[in-house]
Amino acid sequence: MSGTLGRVRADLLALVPDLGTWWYAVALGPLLLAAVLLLAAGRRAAPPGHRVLHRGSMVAAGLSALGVAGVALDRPVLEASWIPSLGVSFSLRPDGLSVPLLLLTALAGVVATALHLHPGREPRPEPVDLADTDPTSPIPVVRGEDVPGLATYHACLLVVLLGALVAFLAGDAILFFVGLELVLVPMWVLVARYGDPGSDREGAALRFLLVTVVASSLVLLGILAVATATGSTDLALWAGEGGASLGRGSQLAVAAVLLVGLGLKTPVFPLHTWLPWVHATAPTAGSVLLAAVLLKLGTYGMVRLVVPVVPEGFAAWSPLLAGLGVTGIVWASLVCLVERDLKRLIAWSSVAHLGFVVLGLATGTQAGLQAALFGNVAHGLVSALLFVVVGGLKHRWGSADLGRRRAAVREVAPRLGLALVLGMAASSGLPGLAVFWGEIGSLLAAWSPAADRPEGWFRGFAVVAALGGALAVAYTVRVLREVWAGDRVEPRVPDAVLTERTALRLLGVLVLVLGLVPTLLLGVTAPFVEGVLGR
Amino acid sequence: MIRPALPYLLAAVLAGLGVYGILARRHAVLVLIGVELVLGAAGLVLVTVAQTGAAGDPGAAVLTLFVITIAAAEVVLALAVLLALFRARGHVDLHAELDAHGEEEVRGRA
Amino acid sequence: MPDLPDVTWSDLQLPSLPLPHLPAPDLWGSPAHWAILATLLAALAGLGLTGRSNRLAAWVGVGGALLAFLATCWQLYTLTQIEGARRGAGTIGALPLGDLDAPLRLLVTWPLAIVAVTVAAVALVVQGYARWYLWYDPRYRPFAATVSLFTSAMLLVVLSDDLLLTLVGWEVMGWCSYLLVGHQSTRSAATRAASKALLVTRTADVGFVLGLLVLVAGAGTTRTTDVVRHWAEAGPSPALTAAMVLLVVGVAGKSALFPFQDWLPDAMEGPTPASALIHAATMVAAGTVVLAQLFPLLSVSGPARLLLAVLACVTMVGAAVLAFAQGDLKRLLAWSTVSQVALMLAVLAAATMGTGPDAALQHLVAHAWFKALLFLTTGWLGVLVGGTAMALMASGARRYRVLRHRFGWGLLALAGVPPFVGFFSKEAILGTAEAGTAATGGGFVPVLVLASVGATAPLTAAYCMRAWLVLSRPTAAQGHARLYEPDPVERIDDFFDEPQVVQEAEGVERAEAAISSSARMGTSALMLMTLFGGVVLLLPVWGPQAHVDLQLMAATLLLMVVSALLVRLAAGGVRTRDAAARIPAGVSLAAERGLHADLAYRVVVVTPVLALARAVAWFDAEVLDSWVRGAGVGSRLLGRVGDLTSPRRATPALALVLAGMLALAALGVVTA
Amino acid sequence: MTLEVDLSSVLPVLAPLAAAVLLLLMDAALPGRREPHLVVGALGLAAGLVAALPGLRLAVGEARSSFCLAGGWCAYRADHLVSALQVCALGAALVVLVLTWRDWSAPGPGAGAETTGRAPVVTALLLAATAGVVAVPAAGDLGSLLVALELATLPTVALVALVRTTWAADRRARAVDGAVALLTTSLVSFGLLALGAALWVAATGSTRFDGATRAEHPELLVLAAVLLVAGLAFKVSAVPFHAWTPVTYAAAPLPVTAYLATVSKVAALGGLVVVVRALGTVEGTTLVAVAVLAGASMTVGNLVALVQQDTVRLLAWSTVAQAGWVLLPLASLSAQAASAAGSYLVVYVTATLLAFVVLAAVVALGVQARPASLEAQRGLLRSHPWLALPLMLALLTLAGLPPAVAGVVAKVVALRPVLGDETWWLALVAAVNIALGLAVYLRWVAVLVAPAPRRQAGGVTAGQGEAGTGDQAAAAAAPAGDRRRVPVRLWALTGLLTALLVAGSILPVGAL
Repeated sequence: MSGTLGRVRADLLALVPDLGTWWYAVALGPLLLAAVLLLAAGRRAAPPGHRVLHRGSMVAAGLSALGVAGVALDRPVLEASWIPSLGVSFSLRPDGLSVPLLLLTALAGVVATALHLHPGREPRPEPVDLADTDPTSPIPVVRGEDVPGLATYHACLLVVLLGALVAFLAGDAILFFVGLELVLVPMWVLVARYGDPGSDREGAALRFLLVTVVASSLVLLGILAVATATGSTDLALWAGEGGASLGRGSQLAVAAVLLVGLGLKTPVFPLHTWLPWVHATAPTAGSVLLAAVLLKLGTYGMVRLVVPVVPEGFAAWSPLLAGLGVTGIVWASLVCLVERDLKRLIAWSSVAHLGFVVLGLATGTQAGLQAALFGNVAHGLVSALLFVVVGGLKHRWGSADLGRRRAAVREVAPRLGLALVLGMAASSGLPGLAVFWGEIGSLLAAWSPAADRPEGWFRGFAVVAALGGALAVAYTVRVLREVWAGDRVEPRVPDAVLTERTALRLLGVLVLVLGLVPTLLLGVTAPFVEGVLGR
Repeated sequence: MIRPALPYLLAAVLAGLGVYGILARRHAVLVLIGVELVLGAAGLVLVTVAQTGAAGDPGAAVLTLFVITIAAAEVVLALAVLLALFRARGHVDLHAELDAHGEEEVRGRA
Repeated sequence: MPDLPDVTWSDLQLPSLPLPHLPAPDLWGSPAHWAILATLLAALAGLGLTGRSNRLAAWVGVGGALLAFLATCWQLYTLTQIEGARRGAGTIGALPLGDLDAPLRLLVTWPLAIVAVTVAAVALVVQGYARWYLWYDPRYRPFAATVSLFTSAMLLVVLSDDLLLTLVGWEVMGWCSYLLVGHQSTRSAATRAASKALLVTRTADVGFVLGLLVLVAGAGTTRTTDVVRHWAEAGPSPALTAAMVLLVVGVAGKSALFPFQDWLPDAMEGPTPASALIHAATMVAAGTVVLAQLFPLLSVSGPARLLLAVLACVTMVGAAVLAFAQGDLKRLLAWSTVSQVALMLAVLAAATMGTGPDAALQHLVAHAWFKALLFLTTGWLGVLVGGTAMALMASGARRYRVLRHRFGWGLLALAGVPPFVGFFSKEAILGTAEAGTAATGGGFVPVLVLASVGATAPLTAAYCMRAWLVLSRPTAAQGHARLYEPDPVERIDDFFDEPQVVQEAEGVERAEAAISSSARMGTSALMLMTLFGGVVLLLPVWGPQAHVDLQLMAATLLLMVVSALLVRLAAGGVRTRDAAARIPAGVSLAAERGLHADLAYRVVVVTPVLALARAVAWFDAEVLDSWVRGAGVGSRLLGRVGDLTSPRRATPALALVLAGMLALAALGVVTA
Repeated sequence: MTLEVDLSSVLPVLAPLAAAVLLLLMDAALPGRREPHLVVGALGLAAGLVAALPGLRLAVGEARSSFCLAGGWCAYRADHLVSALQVCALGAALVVLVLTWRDWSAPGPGAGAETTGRAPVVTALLLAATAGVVAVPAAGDLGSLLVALELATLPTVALVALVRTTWAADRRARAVDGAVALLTTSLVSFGLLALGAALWVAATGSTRFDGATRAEHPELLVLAAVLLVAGLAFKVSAVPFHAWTPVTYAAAPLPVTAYLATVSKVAALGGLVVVVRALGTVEGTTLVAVAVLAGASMTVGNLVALVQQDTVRLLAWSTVAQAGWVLLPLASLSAQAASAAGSYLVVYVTATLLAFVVLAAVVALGVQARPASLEAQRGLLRSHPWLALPLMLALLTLAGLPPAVAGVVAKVVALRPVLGDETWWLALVAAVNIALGLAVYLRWVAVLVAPAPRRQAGGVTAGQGEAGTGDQAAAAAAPAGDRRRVPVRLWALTGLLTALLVAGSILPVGAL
């Protein structure tokens, strides 16, 4: 059985052309090219119609997804001297840690570019009559339409993808940092210009930008401290040294700075307040990218820059980190029980999921790290799925306020309803769907953490986290009761259109597959984890 | 060979006087004189150092000449600018508002 | 009193007759794989591929269940061919979790194989029945798919040899119960009941998960057999006790033991096939299966057994009493389920390593058959008379002769009257409990269990009698009974086509009075099993067993007869022949509301949690976030101040320069 | 004692001076002409630039020196870093000259009847100041340092004051105000500088910066160093010596402002580098003063820039903040730190020049009253994308955010020495200031990308010399409403500087 599968896999792989480092051209080139073209097109007096722009950026994202797949298969290594005077090299070096995130980014890119952008309109008027059936409320447009600045919007999406891919591919700390920063400005434009006009979108965008810039500045400090200590910016070399060239004090300081910075990006509990607002304001595609890509940069940075590089410092901070992660789980889940805005609620739930990820990281065991990496990807898929659904609903409803009585989604938009149930079930940790394995793995690891971690504390954290799991089910049930179930069919909203259906199918199938066969992903990350913690 | 303490003390007094003049005087020319006093103090220190032989090279004495020359040049330019100021504003009062534009801009905002 | 002969169970057991060696076709995987995968794929296909066609969905659902049933039967045969009658199988391969071993394997042993057959059989019947029952339901497809998924999850729990897989099946069942109970999501009652079911069970599952964590962390592996071996060798320890206590809490939630009992009666809001599935073979019984798998650990940790015994006994007796007072037949059956499941768990608490847990599994099997039969028949009658309230059900068994035997045998089996299957399983339970008493020399737990089982038997008999009296009330007495002329129920022989009756002008009422041959066949099969299922319980494959104390047997039978007679007396003179009518209204009302457990849940759990949530949300918005907001505002304010105070005159600027110089000089000299 | 003179190596300084003298003579020969003088000035600067270029190829340790004594000490010593600074200064001066070309070559009132030849004077002043700037980093002893520094400072005061006679009276008065602010500060700073020099001599007993500075009294030496730094810091407009910056920047003509913001800084940094290098050879001396200056400058500068409404003032305060960044590496006295500061300065100068050039172009469009105000540039990306994009690039470079990788690398370079010796407090201050600075520049960028407002035609009201430059006054003279074109020279400069920044973003040079 497995033998035949292996043979089939081998035959398929044999079909893949061996482009070597040219895969990078396929992966990154289209994004850059299309972004530039779109920007130029947007500058023209009469920009092309939405079909052209939409298809163009979808094609670019698709091509780069192909390239990323090729990179994931071949894993070519590209080394080129970039800033000789600083010893910085332009090196792209995918490994077991980055490949899943690369694929996730490519997928998120396809999904994000596929979704239609709609001009933000004022919330639909609250129906007056008690039955809440107001036939006058217009049925919102859910197909593609011409939006001012659409070209710039797609260009920003593609640049975000480009930056994320560079960051995930980078084998050099400075290059990683450049990628990390490259995503900021386009994301800022996305939120500030295409966000929900109902809320203060400039404010949200500025908040996002400043918080993340403070974060990346701290990351830069940490990177430079390690770079000056080791005399190199090669990440592989850092991981190899394992902090040998830093004293304990320096390790503590560097780990603290890096963890605070990356914790802001992830976000970890007390530093999370920017996330719900930005998520609630950003356009749907922006939320998808934010949840599936940008937040991943934070966790990826922790695994890349902290765990192997300053192990002693990380071990020293990990109890605090785990405590904050667990607090975040319960905290966010509790807020979800009373949150009024659906999109904010989903954002909160991702704070909870990332709490599990951080908990797994902090345990310092292979099981914990595996679970964290799995949970990372799983959260990316699930929250992308949920944001596609919820963003669509918000556009259809005119607002995501749960306080207003609406038509039951199961009645009027069964496809969206199914996707919503799937996503919420997954996000509440239903086994057989992706998130479960990350969460249970984190719990298992937290119950028996690494030798240098305080076992008692971590067991307490595990108990609290388990309670958080129950709370997750509670808010899931709440959402389904208020949005999905019910007998009202007015005001009517259209069901998912083709692009949404495609995106939801893609994400849903992946959530299911990863949930049923977690070894697919765990097998990819296992060698890396072995290499990091096997020592 | 005189003791260096006295000249240093005198230099300190000069510098202090100069600073006082700079801070206390409204009239630009008097402020200018304050600056000259400070420069004088510097020159005095230099000469003293040169004389007490603390310096191995004659540079110290030469430096004094440099300072004096530059001070002269400065005074020329300063007087020219002050003349222009007097033409433009009718006074050479350094307590006067220099940045009215910015002031009203700030007021307009606040 | 004459000295009765001492009969041991093995005396009753059938001789193991040698089976012929069939040529086994070389299939991929093991029957366990087939059973689980068939239903799982049926679920996925039912959701994904059937498009809008109910017919295709029905084929898929029933086909999956049928395949699973055949696979489990085949599995029985393979077990007879294997030495030691244990068959393991891998699934998706071990999880690479570093030093933590997670093989994710399956394992089949005899008792569990029989349980699996039962589950598959009940699922098959339910699928066929649902096709008829939900004929006009626009949401039949998701329902069928969910039932398939539910079956698959239960089979996984039964066959898993890995605590993680057990957890998977366990949680999936919880979610499926949510979807099934809330099937009619337009009715707020259904949605509420579904949410309640999921929340209560999931809350209790926290204990389950933590228990698993402790076990796994101690053993370093998630493989059940290794976990059991490790802890059994380690002997009793605080960690083991804690783990088992937590597990018991989780089981109590799923199996609706006190104090989690209240979700189960509410779950009656779901369609009857769903209730049959949930109550008979799957969810509520899962706890029994898991504890049976971990029995060696349970038996050595006293506190866990004590907890389990107390909860189970309280629930057993209390639920039986409440069942008697219900005004709705479905709710009566629901409470009886609570009571019967508590019975299974109680015997687990009472059993010793000597007797083994098999009595619980036997009762599980028996209960699956007669309870499924009762539910399906009740649903059938409910469709006919338009409701399941006792008043509507009155004299149903008289009006529709076809239901008479189904109800009668089911209730007899439930009451445990020989020769019905319930009798054997209850005897096994009594024997096991008594053996436990003997083994522990009158330990508290077995005695408690024995006593409460003894007390439950007559109570069960009582409410069965009550139900039967109401159902079989003569119709001639009532005028309104003339509305329904007792004509024979028509049959639909076309299996999957819409009944012809619908096109006739008779209207929906008569059409619904018809039942498809498949559903009828299924109930008939169940009926037969309630009668002859005792044979299965007497197969020689069940583990070590206890003596059968004939005195005890006689005593219980006597008690049952007495209570039945009492009920008959009480029923006399009541128009509906409903003995419960003697109960004061207040009491029966409270009983129907489950003694207001809802209120307790709300006060104890819901309200505090929500209050905490509001507090947290406020704190987050007003305190945590204020720092970030303050940073923005503060920097602008500082900037404004700096702008206003930056010198615009020459002299202040010079003063600033000199002051700065002084400060720097001082700093420099100090730090030099 | 013999003094060996190597003219070729001094040429970067001599060429501008010679040009200045030449064009003064020309003015005497043929008065009333303007273009030739400017051409000569430009040629002089170009010659100096070309002469400084070979210094870039110097390896570590070797230098082009002149006025050397037998002992090996030289009064003029230009190594790789110094040559780079010289190239930067000369190039920037050249850019400024081209920027101000039309202003200076324009006739006075009565169309050329202006008898006082302004063009030769200002050009000569520009050349002289540039020569001073070029000489400062190469200074080998206190004397040449002081002379070069004042040569670099005093002409700029005159440049600020000498505005066109065609401007409105109050506008010219404001220019004089700006000159006074600069003058007074520079006078006092020179006083401090002289005192510092005296104390230095008293402490070390020598006026020369030959490799081995011996200190009999370290405290005295540090005090002297602090005074020298304080004297130099006003020129880099570091807090608290910055008070003149907003006043003068807002008052001076735009090109002169650009000159002050770029070329003068080179002189200041050059002086600081000289002092720091001299101190670096002394054991156990630290300059916390520089660290404090850096931290204070970037914080105050960014905070105040956050609330500015006028782009020129915003740039003024941003130069204050950037001064902090330039000083940042110097907090750790080392050769690496000096070159790091130099590298950051180069990037800063390029970006700031680009910003000023685009600003000049916008002003030249003169579509609104006070075109230098932030509001006037709303929606520039829509109306003039090819002006807005370079401006955005420049601002992002200053903010240090991709896609302007050059800025990121500059920040990296500037931060490295600080983290090298792990002065975390300063590093954290810098980190916070990255965010603050981003807020500052993105405020501007946001205005640029924002949808354009309704343009009221004829928003230009003549005569009120509100706006910052002479071009604006000329714009006021133009009939209202017509879209005037951006001069070709501005396009050329924009293209050149943008190309530099883009190249630096694709292949960053890193540290010099």
